[in-house]
Amino acid sequence: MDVALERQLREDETLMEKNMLVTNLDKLLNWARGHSFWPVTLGLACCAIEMMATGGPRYDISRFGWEVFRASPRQADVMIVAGTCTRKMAPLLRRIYDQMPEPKWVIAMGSCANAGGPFVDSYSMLAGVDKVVPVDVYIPGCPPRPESLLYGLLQLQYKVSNPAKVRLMKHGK
Amino acid sequence: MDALNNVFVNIAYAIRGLFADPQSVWANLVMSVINFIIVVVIVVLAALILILLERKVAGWTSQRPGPNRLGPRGWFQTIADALKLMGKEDITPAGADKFIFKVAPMIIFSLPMMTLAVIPYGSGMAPIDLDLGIFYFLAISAISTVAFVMAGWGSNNKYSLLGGMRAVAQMISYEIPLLFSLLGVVMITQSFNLGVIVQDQKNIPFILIQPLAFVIYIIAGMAELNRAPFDLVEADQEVVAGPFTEYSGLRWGLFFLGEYGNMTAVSALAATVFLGGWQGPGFFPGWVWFWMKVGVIIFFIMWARWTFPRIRIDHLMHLAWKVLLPLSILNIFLTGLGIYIYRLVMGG
Amino acid sequence: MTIENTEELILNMGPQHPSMHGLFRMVVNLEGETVTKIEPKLGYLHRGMEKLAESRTYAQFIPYTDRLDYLASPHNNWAYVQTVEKLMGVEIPERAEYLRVIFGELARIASHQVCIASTALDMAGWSAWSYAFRDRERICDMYEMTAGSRLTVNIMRIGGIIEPPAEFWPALKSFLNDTPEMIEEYNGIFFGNEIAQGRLKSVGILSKELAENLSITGPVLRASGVNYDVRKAEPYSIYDRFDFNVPVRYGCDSYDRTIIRLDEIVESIKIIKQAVRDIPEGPVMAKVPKVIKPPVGEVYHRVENPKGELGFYIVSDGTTKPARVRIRPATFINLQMLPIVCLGWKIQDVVAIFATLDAVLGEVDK
Amino acid sequence: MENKVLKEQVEKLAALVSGEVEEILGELVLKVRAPHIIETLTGAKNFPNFPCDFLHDLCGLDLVDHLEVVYQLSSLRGPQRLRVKAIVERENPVIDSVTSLWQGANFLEREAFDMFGINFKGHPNLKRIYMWDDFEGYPLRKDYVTEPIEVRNIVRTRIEGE
Repeated sequence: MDVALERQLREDETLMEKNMLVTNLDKLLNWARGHSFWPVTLGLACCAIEMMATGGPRYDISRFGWEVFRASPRQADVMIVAGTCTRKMAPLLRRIYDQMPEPKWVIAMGSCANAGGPFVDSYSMLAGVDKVVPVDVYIPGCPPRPESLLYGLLQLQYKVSNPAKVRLMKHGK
Repeated sequence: MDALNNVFVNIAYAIRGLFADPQSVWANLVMSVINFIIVVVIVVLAALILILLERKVAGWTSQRPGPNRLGPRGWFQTIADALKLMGKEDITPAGADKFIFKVAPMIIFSLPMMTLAVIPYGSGMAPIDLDLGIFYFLAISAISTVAFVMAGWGSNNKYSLLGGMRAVAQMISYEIPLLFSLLGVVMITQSFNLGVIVQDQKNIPFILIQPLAFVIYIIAGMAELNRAPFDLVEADQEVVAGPFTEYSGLRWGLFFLGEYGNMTAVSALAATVFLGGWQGPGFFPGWVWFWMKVGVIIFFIMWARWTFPRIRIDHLMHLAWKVLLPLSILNIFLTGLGIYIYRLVMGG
Repeated sequence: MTIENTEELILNMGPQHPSMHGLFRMVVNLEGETVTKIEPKLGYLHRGMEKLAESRTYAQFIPYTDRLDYLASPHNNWAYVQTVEKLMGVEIPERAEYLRVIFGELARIASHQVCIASTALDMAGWSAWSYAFRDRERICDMYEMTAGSRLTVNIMRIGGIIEPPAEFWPALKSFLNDTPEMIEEYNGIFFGNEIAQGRLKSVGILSKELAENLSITGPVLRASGVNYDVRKAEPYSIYDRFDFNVPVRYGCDSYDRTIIRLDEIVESIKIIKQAVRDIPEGPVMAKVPKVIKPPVGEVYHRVENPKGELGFYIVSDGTTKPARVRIRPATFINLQMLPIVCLGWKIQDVVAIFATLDAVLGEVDK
Repeated sequence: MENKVLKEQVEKLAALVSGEVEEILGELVLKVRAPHIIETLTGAKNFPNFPCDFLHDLCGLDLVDHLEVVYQLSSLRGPQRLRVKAIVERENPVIDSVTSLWQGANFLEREAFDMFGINFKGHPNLKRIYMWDDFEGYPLRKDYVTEPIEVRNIVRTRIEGE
C-alpha cells in the first residue's frame, strides 16, 4: 500500500476518534463486549468436547467471564462453531446465526469449520463455515487445544476492543 | 455503636428536618421518592453483586477459580456484562404477542422492588412500615407467576410455552406451603408486621422455635424462585431457556435483575422472619447483621443450585402437595398446641 | 365434560439443543409433559467416512477412525487396525498388545467419565460434570505424552502402537492410585444423590428381549441383564489373559445404564493394573511392509467399544485402497431404542434416557 | 467341533434356499439370492443348537455388477457367527425387509437405502436417514461421483420444519 493511502486511513481514524460524539460510549461498550462473550452452545463434533474441556476445571474459561454458554441464540454474542459443518447442517447453522442479536461474532473452531478439514472431499461436506456465516476468528487444529480456543477468544477480544487498529491491520498495517 | 446503628434513620430525620413541617405531605413525598430510589439501588446492586457471586460459587463448587481477570478478582465482570446487554439488539419475534412480550420483563423487574420495600433493614429502617407486611409480600410475589406465563405465551415459542406452563404448575403449588410455613410465626407474634416480628426475636430467633417452618420456607422459597433443583421453568437442557428463550438484550437483562432481586427478597424475608432480622449480638450495626444473614441464605441457595441435579416434574408436585403441605399444616397445629400449653403454664 | 379438538404439542428438539450431545434431532409429540411419540432424525453430522475410506490407503484411514467415537479414539483405532491385521495375517508383538490394552482401557475410563458427566449435566448436576471432566484431563495428559494430541490420538499403527515415553508410567501409576477416591466422589456427588436416583431409577425400562431384538450392545445391553461382552465372549487381542468381571445389572432402567459405567471403570482399572504388572519389554511394531496391500478377501471384526460393539467390515480387492469399509456404529443401533422406550415418560426423562445411551454423534452419523 | 456342526447346519440351509457356502478367513459365508432372504434368516435364527439369533450388522455392498446386502449374524449365547449375503440386482434393487425378524434392522435398512438405494419391501419407514430428503444419488455406490467443491459449497435451502 502506498504511503498516501495509509496516511489517509490513519487520519480517518483519528478524525473519527476525535470528532464523533459517540466514540467514547463506543469505547466503553466495546470494552464491555470484549470482556463478556457469551457463546451459544453449538458443539457440532469432536471440537465440542474440547470446548467442554475449556469450560472444565483445568482450563476454566470462566476466568475471562466467557463461561455463560447460552442455549438460546437470542442471548448469545459469539457463535463458536466447534466441529464439522455438513451440508445438511449448513442452513440450520445460518438460521442460528440469524437468530442471534447484533453485535455478534463467529469463531470457526477446528479444521473442519475452517476449511472442511480431513473430510473436505466428502460428498456431504461444506468446505468451511465461512461459506455460510462471516467468520471473525479461525482457530486451526483437529481439534484445537483448549488453550487455542482461549487464545482465539482473546484475539476476538482484541478485535472487538480495538476496531480502529483492526481496520488498519486489514490494510496490511 | 448507636450512631452507626441509626445512621440511616438520622439521615432520614435530617432530610425531613429540611421541611418546615417534617410530617407534611411534601416531606412524605420526598421521603417516598428517596425510599423508592434506595430500593431500586438495592435491587440493581444486589443483582450485580449476586451474579458475580453466583459465578464464583459455581466455580467454587466445581473446583474452578471463576471470573478473575477483569478488575480486582474479577469484580468488574458483571459491569461488563450489564453494559454489553444494554448494547445488544432488541429482538421482538415476528409472531410474538408484542404487548405481552414487552410487558412481562417489566412486571418481573418491578416485583422485587415492591416486595423489598416492606423489609425492615434495621431498627426503624423499613422503607414502608406496613402492618400487613407478610401478607403484602406474599401477595405481590405471587404475581410473578403471571409474568412468567405472559413471557411464555407472548413469545410464541413452544419451549417458552412449555416453560410458562411449568411455571404456573410449580409456583402455584409452592405458594401454599410457603404461606403456611410463615403462619406459625404469625401465630406466635400475633402480627403481620415485619417490624414487630423482628422485635419479638430479641431474645431468640424464630428458627429455633420454628425449625420445621424454616426448612419448609427455604425449600418452597427456592421453588418459588425457580432455582435449581427446582429450575424446571428455565431448564436449559429441556426447554432451552423456558419463557426467556426469545428474549434478548436488555429485556432479558430485566429478567435477570428480577430473578436476583426476587432471590434477595425471599432471602430477606427468611432473614427477617426466622433469623432475627437486624437483631444481632452487637459488634456490627443492625443493618450489617441483616445483610450478613441475607448473604448466608443466598449463599446456601446458590450452593444448592450448583450441586443438586434437577428434580422431575411429578416429583416436584409430589413434594409440594404430599410432603411440604402436610408438614406445614402439622407445623401450624404444633405451634397452636405450643401456644396453648404456653398460655396454660404461664397462666395467660 | 370432555374437551374435544385437543392437539398434541409437536416439539422439535435439536439439532442445536443443549441436551442433544451434538447434532441429534428428535421430533417429540407431547401431551402436556408426557411423550406420546418420538421420531429421531439423524445425519446432521454425516461426513461420509465410508466413502472417504475408499479413496484413502489403509494406513491413511486410521486418523479418520479417531473422529468416529471421539471420546474413545484409541478404541476406534484399535478396531480398525485389528481388522486390517486380521485381513493381512499380521502377528503383532507382545508389548504392543499390552500397550493397546492399557490405552484401550484408559479410553474406556475417559469415555465413561464423559458419559457420567453428561448424564449429570443433562440433569443440571454441574458439579458432577466438572468433577468427571477434571479427572478426564489426566487421561488426556497421558494421551498427550504419547501421541501429542489430547482427543483424537491416532495412537495405533497397522502392526503395532506408539511406545509411550518414560514419564507416562509414573503418571499412569498416580492416576491408578487416585481412582478409588475418584469413584467415591462420583458416587457421593451424583449416584448417591436422592434427586438423581429419583430421576433415573425405574425410568425408561428396556427389557432384555427388546434389547436383543433391537441389536443393542455394550453397557446398555448389560444393564438389561444380558451378560455379554466381546472381551469375554470372543476374546480379541490378549483379553483372555486378564482376570476381570463383566458387570451386569438387572434393573433395565436409566440408573443401571449409568452406574454400570462406574462398574466398568472399576474393572478397567483392574485390567490396567494387571497389564502394567505383566507388560514385557520388546519392540512395539511388527514387521509390516511399507505399502500395505492386503490380499483379496473380506473380514468382519468387532471390539468392545465403551459404547457398544464397534465393528469393521473391510472388503479388499487386492489394491492399496479398500474396496469397502463398513463401520458398525454401536450407538447408531442403540439409538433405535429411543422411540420405543421413551413412550409415556416425561420430556425430562427423555433427556435423561438419551444421556444414558451415551450417544456420540460422530459415531452415530459417521 | 462347534464350527463343524454349524457348518453342517448352514449347508443344510443353503441347500434349502439354493445358496452357496464359503469360508473366508475362518468365517462362514452364505450367499443367497434376494427373494430367499427371509427364509434364510429365519432358518439361521432357528438353528437347533447354535441359533444365529442376533443381528449384528446389516450393510450394503457394491460389487459393480450387482449389489449385495450383508447380514452379520451372531448370538449372545455362543460363539457362532454367520455372514449372510443377499445378491440384489443393480438396476432394480429390491429385497424383503427383515424388520419383522429384528426390529433392530430398522435404522440399518434405512441406512442401506440411503447409501445404496436398496429398496426394502415392508420396511415401516423407509426414508433417507443420513442425507437430506431431496438429495440425489446414492453416495456409496461405486458410480456415484462426488460433486465438485464449488457445487457443494452452495448452501442448500432449508427444508420447512428443520
